[in-house]
Amino acid sequence: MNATNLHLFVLVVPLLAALAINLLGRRSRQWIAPLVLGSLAFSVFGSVIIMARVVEYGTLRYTVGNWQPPYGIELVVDPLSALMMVLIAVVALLASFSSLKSVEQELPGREHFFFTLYMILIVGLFGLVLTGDAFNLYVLLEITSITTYGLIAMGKGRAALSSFNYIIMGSIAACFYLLGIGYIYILTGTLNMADIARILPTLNAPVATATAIAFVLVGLWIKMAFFPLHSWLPNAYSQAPTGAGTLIAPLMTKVTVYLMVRVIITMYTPALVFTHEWIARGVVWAASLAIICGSVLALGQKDLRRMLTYIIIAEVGYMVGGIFLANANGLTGSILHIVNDAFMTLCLFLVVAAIIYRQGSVSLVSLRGIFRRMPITMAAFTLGAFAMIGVPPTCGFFSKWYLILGGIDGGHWEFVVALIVSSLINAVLFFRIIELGYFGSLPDGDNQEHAIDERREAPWWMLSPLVLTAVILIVVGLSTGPLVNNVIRLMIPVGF
Amino acid sequence: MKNLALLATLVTGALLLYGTKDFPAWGDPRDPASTYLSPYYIEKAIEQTHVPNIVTAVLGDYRGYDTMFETVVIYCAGMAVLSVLWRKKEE
Amino acid sequence: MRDINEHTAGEDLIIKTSVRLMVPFIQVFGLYVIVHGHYSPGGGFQGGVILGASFILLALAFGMKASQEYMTVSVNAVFNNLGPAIFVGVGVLCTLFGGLFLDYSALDNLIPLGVVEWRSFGIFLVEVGVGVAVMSIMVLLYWNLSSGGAMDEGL
Amino acid sequence: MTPIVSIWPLAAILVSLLGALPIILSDRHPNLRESWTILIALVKLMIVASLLPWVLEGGSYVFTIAQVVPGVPIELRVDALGMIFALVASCLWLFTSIYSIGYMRALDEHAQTRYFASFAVAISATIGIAFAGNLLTLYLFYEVLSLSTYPLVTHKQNAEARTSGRKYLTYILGTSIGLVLPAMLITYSIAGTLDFTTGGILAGKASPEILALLVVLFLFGFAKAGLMPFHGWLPAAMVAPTPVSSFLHGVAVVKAGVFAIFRVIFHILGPETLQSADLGSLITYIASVTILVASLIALTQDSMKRRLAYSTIGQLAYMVLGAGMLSAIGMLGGIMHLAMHAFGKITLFFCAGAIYVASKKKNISQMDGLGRRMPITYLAFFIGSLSIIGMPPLGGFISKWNLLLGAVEGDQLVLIVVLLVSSLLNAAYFFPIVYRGFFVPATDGEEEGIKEAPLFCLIPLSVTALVSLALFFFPDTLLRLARMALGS
Amino acid sequence: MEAIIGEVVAKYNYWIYVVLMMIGFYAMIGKRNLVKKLIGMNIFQTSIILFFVSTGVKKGGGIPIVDKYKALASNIDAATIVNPLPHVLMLTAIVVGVSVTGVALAVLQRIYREYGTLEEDEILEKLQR
Repeated sequence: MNATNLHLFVLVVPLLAALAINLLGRRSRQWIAPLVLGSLAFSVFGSVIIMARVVEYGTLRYTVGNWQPPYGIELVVDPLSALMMVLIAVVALLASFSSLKSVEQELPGREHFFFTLYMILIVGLFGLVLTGDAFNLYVLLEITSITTYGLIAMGKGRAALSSFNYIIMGSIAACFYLLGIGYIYILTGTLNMADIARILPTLNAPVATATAIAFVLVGLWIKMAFFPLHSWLPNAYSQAPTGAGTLIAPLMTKVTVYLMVRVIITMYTPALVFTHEWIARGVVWAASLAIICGSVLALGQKDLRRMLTYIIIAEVGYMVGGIFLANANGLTGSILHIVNDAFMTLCLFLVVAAIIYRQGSVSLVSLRGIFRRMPITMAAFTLGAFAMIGVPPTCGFFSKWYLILGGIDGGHWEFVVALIVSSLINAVLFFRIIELGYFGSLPDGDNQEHAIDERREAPWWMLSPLVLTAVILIVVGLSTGPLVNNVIRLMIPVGF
Repeated sequence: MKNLALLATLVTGALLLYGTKDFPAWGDPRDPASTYLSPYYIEKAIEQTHVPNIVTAVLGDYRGYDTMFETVVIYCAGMAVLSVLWRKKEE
Repeated sequence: MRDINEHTAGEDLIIKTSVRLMVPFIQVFGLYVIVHGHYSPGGGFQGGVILGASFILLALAFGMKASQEYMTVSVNAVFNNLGPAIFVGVGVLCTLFGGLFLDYSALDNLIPLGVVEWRSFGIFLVEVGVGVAVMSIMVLLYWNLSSGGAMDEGL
Repeated sequence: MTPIVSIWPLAAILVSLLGALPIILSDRHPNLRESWTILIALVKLMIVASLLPWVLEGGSYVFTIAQVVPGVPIELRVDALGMIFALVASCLWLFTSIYSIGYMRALDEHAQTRYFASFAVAISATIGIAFAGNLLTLYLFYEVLSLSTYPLVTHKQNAEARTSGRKYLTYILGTSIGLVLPAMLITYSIAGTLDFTTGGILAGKASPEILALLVVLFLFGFAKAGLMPFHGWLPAAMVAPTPVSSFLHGVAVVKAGVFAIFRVIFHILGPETLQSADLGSLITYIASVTILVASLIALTQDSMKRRLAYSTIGQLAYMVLGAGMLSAIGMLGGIMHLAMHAFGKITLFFCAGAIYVASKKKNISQMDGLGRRMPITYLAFFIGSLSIIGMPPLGGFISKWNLLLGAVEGDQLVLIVVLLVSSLLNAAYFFPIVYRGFFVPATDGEEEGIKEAPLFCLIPLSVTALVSLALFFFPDTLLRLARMALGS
Repeated sequence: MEAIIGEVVAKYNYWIYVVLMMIGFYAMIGKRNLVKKLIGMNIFQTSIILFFVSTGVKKGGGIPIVDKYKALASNIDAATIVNPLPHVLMLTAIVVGVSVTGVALAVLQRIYREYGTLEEDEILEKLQR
């Protein structure tokens, strides 16, 4: 096995592991944990190597089946996709530790199904960031969708209904994307992204091109729950099994945002997408609305996990808006925020998983005095909250920095205001919870009967990844400079 | 609600039709789709793979990566259905 | 159990006989479609679906239990995983013999048949993988959906 | 002189940050825990002092922690201005730790470990603010300070603590995110840097309107300086244990706000730039209003600590006023007052705490005749109040004298009046306390049990009182540092 | 006018697929019955399949299966054979559609188990209570 195929093995090893889990997991669940952790550890290892090589030798192009593109399917690993590979691998590994515990508690007897889908979802995400072919992207999009439908529908109660809504919305999204690709194919006769980027500007077909771009973007927006199209997300994410939430919530929307960046930068050149200034301006306005509405809706929630899902919607607004600012700072901010937000969300959802594992509910009332019961968990939660609010030196601050700067450069003051307001609202949101957990039930408090104040910290399987993630939040924040200069800057197209 | 849906549908359809304005006429052998990639497949596929059924050749080899994930998709579907409908075996 | 089957399944003699007569031919035809996909319309999916259909027909006529005597649940589970495994395995094999992923010509280093012949044969291998997967999954889908996951009787 | 790259500034910050760990670990053993605290305080003071000589020679230390944003690393730089603040803070932290041992034990408070740990974090954030090399770094430590003081403010964990904790965060976080952050980003996008450079980084780059906007955003954004109308958190924060009020809300936190405003006016906006845009008067007027109103409110307060709090608000406005004069002498006065007021005010708070420990009394109206019971405390209180009022022979005189000179030099009649009137008001709200203490006889015999507070409390307050006396006679070092800070 | 008619006639395949697409799309977002939504989804996917396959058409093009030895002897004129690529893509799309439908049906069964109905309104009012 030579290193030229390494990036494919990052993807193939978890795939084979998924098959093995399904076969052996039926016999005994002893097999599951080693297979999951082993294959994901390999992926982390491999993707880090790929990252190093890409940063050193530049973009890595690979054609499956050794057919020269555009005839065969091309895989492109440029700095951005390498970064995403590392991100996905690390997040998946950390999340899987906690998932193993919570699934064991929530879905006894179904673990092997769960983790088969879980691993294939990760495989699909890897494939999405690797591929350089428009249609292959559609297939992988469907893989991630189907696995997600399954994972969500495994939850209790309303989960099935939420999953069905997600199926409908997801299918619409995928179909729109496919239509857009079809238009592109009729116009250019090719499906290879680089090829499309080469041919598209030479054509004289403004209307069809615009339609194609529009449909692809709308499709992706539905999948990432961009503001007016977000209705499916909160139910789906908050009713999924806890173990699924810890993986889906950090990765799905972020990877979709990455796809949008990829499509805008690599497939349609920015010149084409940002031809009409008023469209970009409109999208930024929509993003600002998304941020405000997401945060305000989060204020109304009575349950920590639902609150987080609305915050995710607001964060999507950050990233989309940053991209459509159409300037270097905004784009840098968005790409940086993909990484940061993945880790922030992971941190908070790991906390949710830990609390649910111990006391079964994360409704705000049940969080009274939680600091005394689970001090370490809540310390990590506090750090994650600071990152969401954007307190330096946690990573959340720096992406916000770039985004606001981009807003100032582009003269999009509505976006700047939205970002600052949402930071303030986040502060309110999280300090409300920190206060509840810190003060517990006061004498004037309503419920006296819950007096379980002895320490019941989550098992270390859930605790160690949590603490690690909390540390990562600060490490990533302090290494923003190198990250931007060595990776993200290389992705900024010359037009910016 | 219904009217909104109807409106959305009509807008989408109108957009799609408007988009076809720049397309070449249907079945025109000179349109890019049939002049850019497909000739290569049609002319080279057989000597490169010895498979007279060009569709099979492209499916299995040139775009084999797609087909692999396609298999994975249907596999996922099976597993998803199993796990969704799974229920404790009573009796 | 059985009597429920008798009642739920079509106990009509004509159905049973005709199914019993048809199934072997259907299965042979399915295999033919998979194998002959190189030379005529067909291939893994089409053949797989036909094979799956034959088992579904059995389940319709004789009840699910009966069909599970022809393909037991555990065998079906093995097939589910076998299909993708064949496909991915071929791809990995290619890399192990110094080619790129899914570059069947690399397998020439394993058994020298000639590069182009190997491409043709590699396509056949993956088609078989696809066929196995599609067949077993189709059956699985039918079993589950028709019995609400209980996988015993049903229609 | 070229700055020396040195890790000691970082060490000065980390010593107490990492020091929080052993404090937490020795939860079960109070003596061990408090000896850790004292040890850390000593080490920190020594490190800071060891940096002093080179700074006195006009040199400076730099250390870059991380590259984050192009042109704006997270960087520490030790210069004269920062040195003054760091010296005052680390020196007073030593006294405060000794004092809090006495205080906390005398009242045996709960959760003392959390108390000492967050205290350690807070002080390292304070030093970080003092040594910050650019606005981003300063902002970073400013936020850390706000968050690490939250557990201290809400120490009691009752309903009152919760409401005042809310108020505290709303004011401090709200202003820093809502006002300072945009101002900082606007500055960055105009100037392309945020380094503290003498004469400012905006010279000739920004229009007067932008400058005015920035001045307002920064002045009110750094709400820890308590400029009205963003002063409400300070009286509310008085629910905290007295050592917290005395150190954080007499010295560290509030001075951090003022220090940040100094940094912005001297090294970001630049006095000349403001002068040319003629914005000095804007700052001075905002400050004067705060001075007068705060002093007047202080007169009406009966609770000892609230009265001190309002006096603090007034005194902080003095420093802003000095900076706003934009004349060398005025700014000198402002900087000097930062140090002088620190010693004076901490003495007063210590005394208030000592009185509370000894007699459980919070309100001035109940303190008749206490001076006879606890003469040392009351003497110290007297000295402290004299210093705040600005009478010779006490440190406060020097700074206020300079402020007055600045006002005269800039012949701004209004400011002269403001200064004189408010000094009278200061006297008017301090002397009654002393008078009641010594000359109004105790109402009835219920004073019998009361004697001086424990030594742990008594020693620090007398020392600080003596220091503020000494600063009148030997202010040279401070003056020299202040002059260097102004680059003259 | 002639221009428009000529346009329409020249591209009537697109009109057909768009009409189908609109039917499916409306069913997906407009209907209140979950099964109807699912059927709409299938119509939508079918319309897209039609659309793609129709793009492969060439006037006078034969099926993309040729005699191996003839082909090896003399290479083929691409204009005589329809474009195979859309067919390949649509094979994939069909399988994807089938898979999604399967999962959706399973989820529908769960919903029915849960609420005893597949009418969205009734489910929602059950949830209110």
